[in-house]
Amino acid sequence: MTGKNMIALQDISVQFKQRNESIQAVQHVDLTIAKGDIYGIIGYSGAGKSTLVRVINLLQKPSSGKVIFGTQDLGQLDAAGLRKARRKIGMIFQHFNLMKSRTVLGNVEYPLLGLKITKEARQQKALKLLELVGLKEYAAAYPKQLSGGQKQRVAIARALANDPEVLISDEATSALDPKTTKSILALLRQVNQKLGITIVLITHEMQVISSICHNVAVMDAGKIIERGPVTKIFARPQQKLTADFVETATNVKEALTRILKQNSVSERKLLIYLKFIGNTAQESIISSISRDFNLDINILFANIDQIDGVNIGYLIADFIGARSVILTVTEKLKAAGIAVKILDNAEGQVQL
Amino acid sequence: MTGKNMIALQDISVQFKQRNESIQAVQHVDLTIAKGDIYGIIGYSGAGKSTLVRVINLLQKPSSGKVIFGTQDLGQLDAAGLRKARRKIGMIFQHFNLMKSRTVLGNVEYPLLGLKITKEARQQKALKLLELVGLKEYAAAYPKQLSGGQKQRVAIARALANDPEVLISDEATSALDPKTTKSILALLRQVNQKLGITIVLITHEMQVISSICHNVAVMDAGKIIERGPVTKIFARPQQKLTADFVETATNVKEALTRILKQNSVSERKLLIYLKFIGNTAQESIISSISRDFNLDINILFANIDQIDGVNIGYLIADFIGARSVILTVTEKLKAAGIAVKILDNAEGQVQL
Amino acid sequence: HQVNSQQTKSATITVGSMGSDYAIWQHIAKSAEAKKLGLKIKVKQVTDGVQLNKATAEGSIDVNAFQSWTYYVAFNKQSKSSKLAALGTTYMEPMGIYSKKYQKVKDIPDGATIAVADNPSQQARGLVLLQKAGLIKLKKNFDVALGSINDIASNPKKLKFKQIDDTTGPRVLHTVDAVLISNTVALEGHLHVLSDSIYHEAVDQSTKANINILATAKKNKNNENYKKLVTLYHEKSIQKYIKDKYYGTKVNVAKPLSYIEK
Amino acid sequence: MANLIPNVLQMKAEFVQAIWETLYMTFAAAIVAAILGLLLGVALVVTQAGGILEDRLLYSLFDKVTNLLRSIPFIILLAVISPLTLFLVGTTVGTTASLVPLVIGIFPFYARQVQNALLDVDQGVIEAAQAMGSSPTEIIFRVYLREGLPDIIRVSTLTIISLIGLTTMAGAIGAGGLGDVAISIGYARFENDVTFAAMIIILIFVFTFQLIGDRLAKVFEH
Amino acid sequence: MANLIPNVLQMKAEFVQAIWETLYMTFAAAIVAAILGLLLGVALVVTQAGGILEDRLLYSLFDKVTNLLRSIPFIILLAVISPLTLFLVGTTVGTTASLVPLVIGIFPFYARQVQNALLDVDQGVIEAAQAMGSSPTEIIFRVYLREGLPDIIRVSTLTIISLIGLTTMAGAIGAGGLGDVAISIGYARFENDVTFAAMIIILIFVFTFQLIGDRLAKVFEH
Ligand SMILES: Nc1ncnc2c1ncn2[C@@H]1O[C@H](COP(=O)(O)OP(=O)(O)OP(=O)(O)O)[C@@H](O)[C@H]1O
Ligand SMILES: Nc1ncnc2c1ncn2[C@@H]1O[C@H](COP(=O)(O)OP(=O)(O)OP(=O)(O)O)[C@@H](O)[C@H]1O
Ligand SMILES: [Mg+2]
Ligand SMILES: [Mg+2]
Repeated sequence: MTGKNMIALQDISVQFKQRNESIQAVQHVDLTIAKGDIYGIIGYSGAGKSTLVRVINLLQKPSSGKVIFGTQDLGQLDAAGLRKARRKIGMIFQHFNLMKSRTVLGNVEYPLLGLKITKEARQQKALKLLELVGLKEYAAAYPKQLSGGQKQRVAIARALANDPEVLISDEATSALDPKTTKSILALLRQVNQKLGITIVLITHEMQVISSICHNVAVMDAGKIIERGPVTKIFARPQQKLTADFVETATNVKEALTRILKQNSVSERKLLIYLKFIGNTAQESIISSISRDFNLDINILFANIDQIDGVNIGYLIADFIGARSVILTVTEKLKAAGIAVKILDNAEGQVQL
Repeated sequence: MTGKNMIALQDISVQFKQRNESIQAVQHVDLTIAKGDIYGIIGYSGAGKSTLVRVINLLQKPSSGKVIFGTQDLGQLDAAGLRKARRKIGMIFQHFNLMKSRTVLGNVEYPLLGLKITKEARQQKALKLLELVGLKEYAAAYPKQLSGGQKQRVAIARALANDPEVLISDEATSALDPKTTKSILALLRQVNQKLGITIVLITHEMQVISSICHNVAVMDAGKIIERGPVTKIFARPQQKLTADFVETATNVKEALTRILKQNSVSERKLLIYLKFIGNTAQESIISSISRDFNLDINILFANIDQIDGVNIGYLIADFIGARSVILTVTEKLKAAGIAVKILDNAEGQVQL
Repeated sequence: HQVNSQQTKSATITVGSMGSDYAIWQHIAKSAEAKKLGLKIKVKQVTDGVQLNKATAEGSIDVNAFQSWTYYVAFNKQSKSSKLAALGTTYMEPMGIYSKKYQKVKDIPDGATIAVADNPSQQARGLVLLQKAGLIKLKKNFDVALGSINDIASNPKKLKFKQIDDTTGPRVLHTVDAVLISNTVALEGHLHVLSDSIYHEAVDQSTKANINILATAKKNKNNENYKKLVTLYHEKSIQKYIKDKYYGTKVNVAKPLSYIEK
Repeated sequence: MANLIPNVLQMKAEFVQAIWETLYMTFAAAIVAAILGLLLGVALVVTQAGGILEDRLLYSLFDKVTNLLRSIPFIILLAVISPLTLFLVGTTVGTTASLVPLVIGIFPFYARQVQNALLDVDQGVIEAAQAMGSSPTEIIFRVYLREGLPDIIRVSTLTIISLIGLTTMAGAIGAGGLGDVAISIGYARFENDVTFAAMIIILIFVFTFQLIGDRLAKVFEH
Repeated sequence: MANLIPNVLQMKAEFVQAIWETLYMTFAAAIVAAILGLLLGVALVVTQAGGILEDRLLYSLFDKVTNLLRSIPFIILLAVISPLTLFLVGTTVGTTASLVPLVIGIFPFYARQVQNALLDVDQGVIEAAQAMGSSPTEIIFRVYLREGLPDIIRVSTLTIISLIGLTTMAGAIGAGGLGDVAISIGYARFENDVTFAAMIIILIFVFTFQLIGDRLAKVFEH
């Protein structure tokens, strides 16, 4: 992140009129995306994500608000100027949107057709891009002959043909299976790192956010209800909706419900939920406390992983030992910056 | 599982003829599904999963092989007999396949239209089913007005209208977001437990298998390459493809690649990969060994959860202490039935 | 100078026609007599009479040969801008009342269905013939060019009329009680007016308005080459051909136009 | 008024009759053609490759017959169909006689349109119905015709407008109607106001059918 | 042979000429109608709601004009269009003169078909082209017409077959052609073999066009 702004949406609202009613698809959204960032936008269906990103290149004219791209106010440009600006913003879609009448090469060449370069130069460039996405040998194939993941790679190559500064991905992996999704995300990460392209990425899957984004905005009913660095959002979601998304990515809540149902009560046992963020996870907490305090720690659920370079861990475990000792330990853990919650056995929801 | 067979596919092959070539979509598949089971079929796109399950109710006539449903050989039935048998096999689809010209109630009533019952009785039954899937208040709505998850609930209610013995779900959750997927899977689990309906479930997401199925078959290029109880498959995948699926569900391989890249070599440190299955996970291994052997165990990655009632855990940790002690510990762990692998620091792939 | 241009133009004369007339003019075009007169004739079939007259009036067709005097008069009366001029008479042919069911006009029962042409001059002519046969009475001021079934004064037999495209006359013959068919059409349908009709027009002074003519655009009224067509039509060998081919139903009329006009 | 349309005013009765004749031809032919067209259209859909009663031979037969009938120009049909007309309605002239060529001229066209409309019915829904044990007849009536209804209404509108066009040619065999008034009175007698008035009435019919069709289609589109 | 088709054999020259006339009318009218129809069809697609050059007023105008022209029965068009014909081709009768009513009779129909074909072009692809900075002209030529090509070929086949049907009526204004042979010779003279032979040739044309169209559409459908 260089700190320089690539995109700034200022007080954007979008209203759709349908028959009698009008829908506020986007409501007073401010959003600034720094150059070189990978910025995720997450939200359930109908939240207004697509509408919002379509505002970035004015495919959707906002009812009010300003779109600043680099230093240009896109709303002030004439048609030709806007088209020129759009070439700097590549876009990939859920359903690929390739032209079935053109070969893979032809599709990647498409954005270059208007330019004053020779056919050879154009094909050369398209081939280089196909090489980048690993599909050089499919140049002469038609989209119909490709798998979903391959089609999306072609779409990415096409979006890169104009040497864009920004790449917008609208649910580009939602139609793909998990394995293909990973390979597409890896390609996007590579594009971001090698070519320095800013990426705006829409999804409804938190796994996608956690595996590639630096920053994330959570949308609900046309508004951004929470935003910030991915690690922070994962660690301390402020909104219920955000917490829901985090939970589906970590399985914590589901595990908790199950464990609470199965757990047996005992004098010498306490069910404890721990959440570590950052370096604390590296410090062998479990082993050191079990050794130092002579506790048995029985791990019932654990999810410890790295998100955007930061370790984040969730752990549910039975601490077995004298109750007083266990309570001392929890204090010690809290002091070390770990979130600790003692779970009593009451059936039903426990707010984490 | 009662042990009684509900469905038996015997040496099923399906061949499609297209222009000049012919495609072997399913090749010599034998598959037995017990009454009351939830049986998952997983495989990548084009593996032949849909073709195989469409053989179960003879929507797809097999080129060769027998389909035994309960005690009937479906291939021997006449058209009317087959239709009667089909009513005992409910089916739900990825794209819901609701009739847009009928209300929600009308859709659920549809399978009952041919029966000799009064209109009231029919509507009563449909309403009861809508209640079961939690959509009673939407009875008069049209499918267009529903969200994806709601549509799938209507489809489930419709599939249950004939009091089927088997419910086939062909990627019923693939078009839904993760949260909705969970609620649909919970509904299927409920249908299985409350109504005792056998479920055959196709998916390409291992998470779906792990969260609901008892048994699973892995398909590749028209063949079942591996099958068995879900826990067993998760614990000890025999085929590369199966291992791949398990990995996408657990993130182990990705984490490993990252850790190997970041790991620093040291005399007193050994990077170790552990896999626990079943009760071993319950035995506070980590805490007891760190205590007994005075080791620091620094957990870098953990994924410990329950699959189909059995604990399965993956753990990557730095064991810090005297090398000889660590090696003793690993032996002790192995003796306790835990898979242990000492990871040397060689860059690149480590076969788990 | 003007003669010159007329001569160059005389190279080819386009004659527009239809039905049996079309066949006759095709024969004439190929005849030795035409060559002798130095006429090159091209024949074109146009089955819509109005279009044929319009095309003639504005010059797309040089001369047309299909209409009766009454049709010509009606056209000139109704058409505001483009007018025609008659070049000369050709023949007269009787219209007939045909029936498959009845041998005589008086056999036609009450309430019978009669098919008449849907184009004005043929319809008017047919109605006059029906009056002559004693089946109906027409209004006093009946227009022989444009009169229609609305101008019937009395219809004692309560005959029903069906208006049809006159070329389909022979086709509907066996499904209605009687059909009025002009001879041009009847010949096409292999009907012989003198033997097959149950009643037909007399070819005399009283029906002279039905004489067929050659017509051209008003401005070409005096074109010598066009006038030669009239002469050509009445050549002996041509007449023999027509007589043989059409059993003498096309009665040759070689009279000056003044004969009809008065 | 009398200056603008002198002839039309004198012909009120003819116009009323012509309107009736046109409406009679249109509706009577439409009803018969609708039945035949629906039958043939459904037959085409269910017998074609992947259809619920797939039958290559039958499909190829239906398909060929449809193409054949569609290729016969109406004006020729009007001319050559008369033996059949005679057999069916006992006469070859008049409004009723025109129904035979009208029906034959329009129903193969309608069948094709119905086929296209039914092909748009979601294949998945058909499969779901099969999986629920519906018989072919049930699928035709409860799924195809019901799910396809808005589209069927749309193609019916289109077809009825084409049919009005055909009725204007039926004057040749004595069927009367507005087309005949426009041509054999308005045109042949140079009464341009009559032609114009007849055309306006035809246009009103066309736009009315279009409007009703659009409305109906919307009602059934949930 | 001579017994079966006695009249046809005597009329070889007429048939050859009629075939040329029909082909001339069909192709010449098709070329002009194709240009006009493509223009109007594209105009309808781009100006309609959600189109790349959305313009309610223009769309409503194009739409109304198309409907209006489509509602005029061809037989009436043939009768009343002659002043325009005279203005455009200098004559009102003959094969060339028939091109004017043929074009006017068919191009609005073609425009509608083109519109439908282009509406089937994936909206997402259009949006992608817009996102890539393509101008409306580029989108029309590089996306709509190219992606829609197989469908455009299909509707062109359909249209050319309808056009052949129209040419059979053009005999009324002296255009000749197979329809005229079938009717004014075959039908009027009870020479059934002539009618039959003319119809067979028309059918051969129809099936040939259908075959070529199907093949071409397949070639361009990747
Ligand atoms: N062109 C349009 N006309 C009317 N309403 C629209 C239009 N586009 C979107 N909407 C409405 O605006 C709201 C936001 O839609 P949007 O497509 O931006 O949501 P989304 O977050 O992208 O959802 P999804 O995950 O389903 O793609 C929805 O209520 C939608 O119905
Ligand atoms: N009707 C058909 N005609 C020809 N080939 C077919 C047909 N149906 C399926 N196939 C082919 O059979 C193979 C198996 O297809 P199938 O739909 O069963 O796969 P799948 O595992 O369900 O894939 P997906 O996850 O994409 O649904 C594929 O190669 C497919 O192309
Ligand atoms: Mg969206
Ligand atoms: Mg499938």
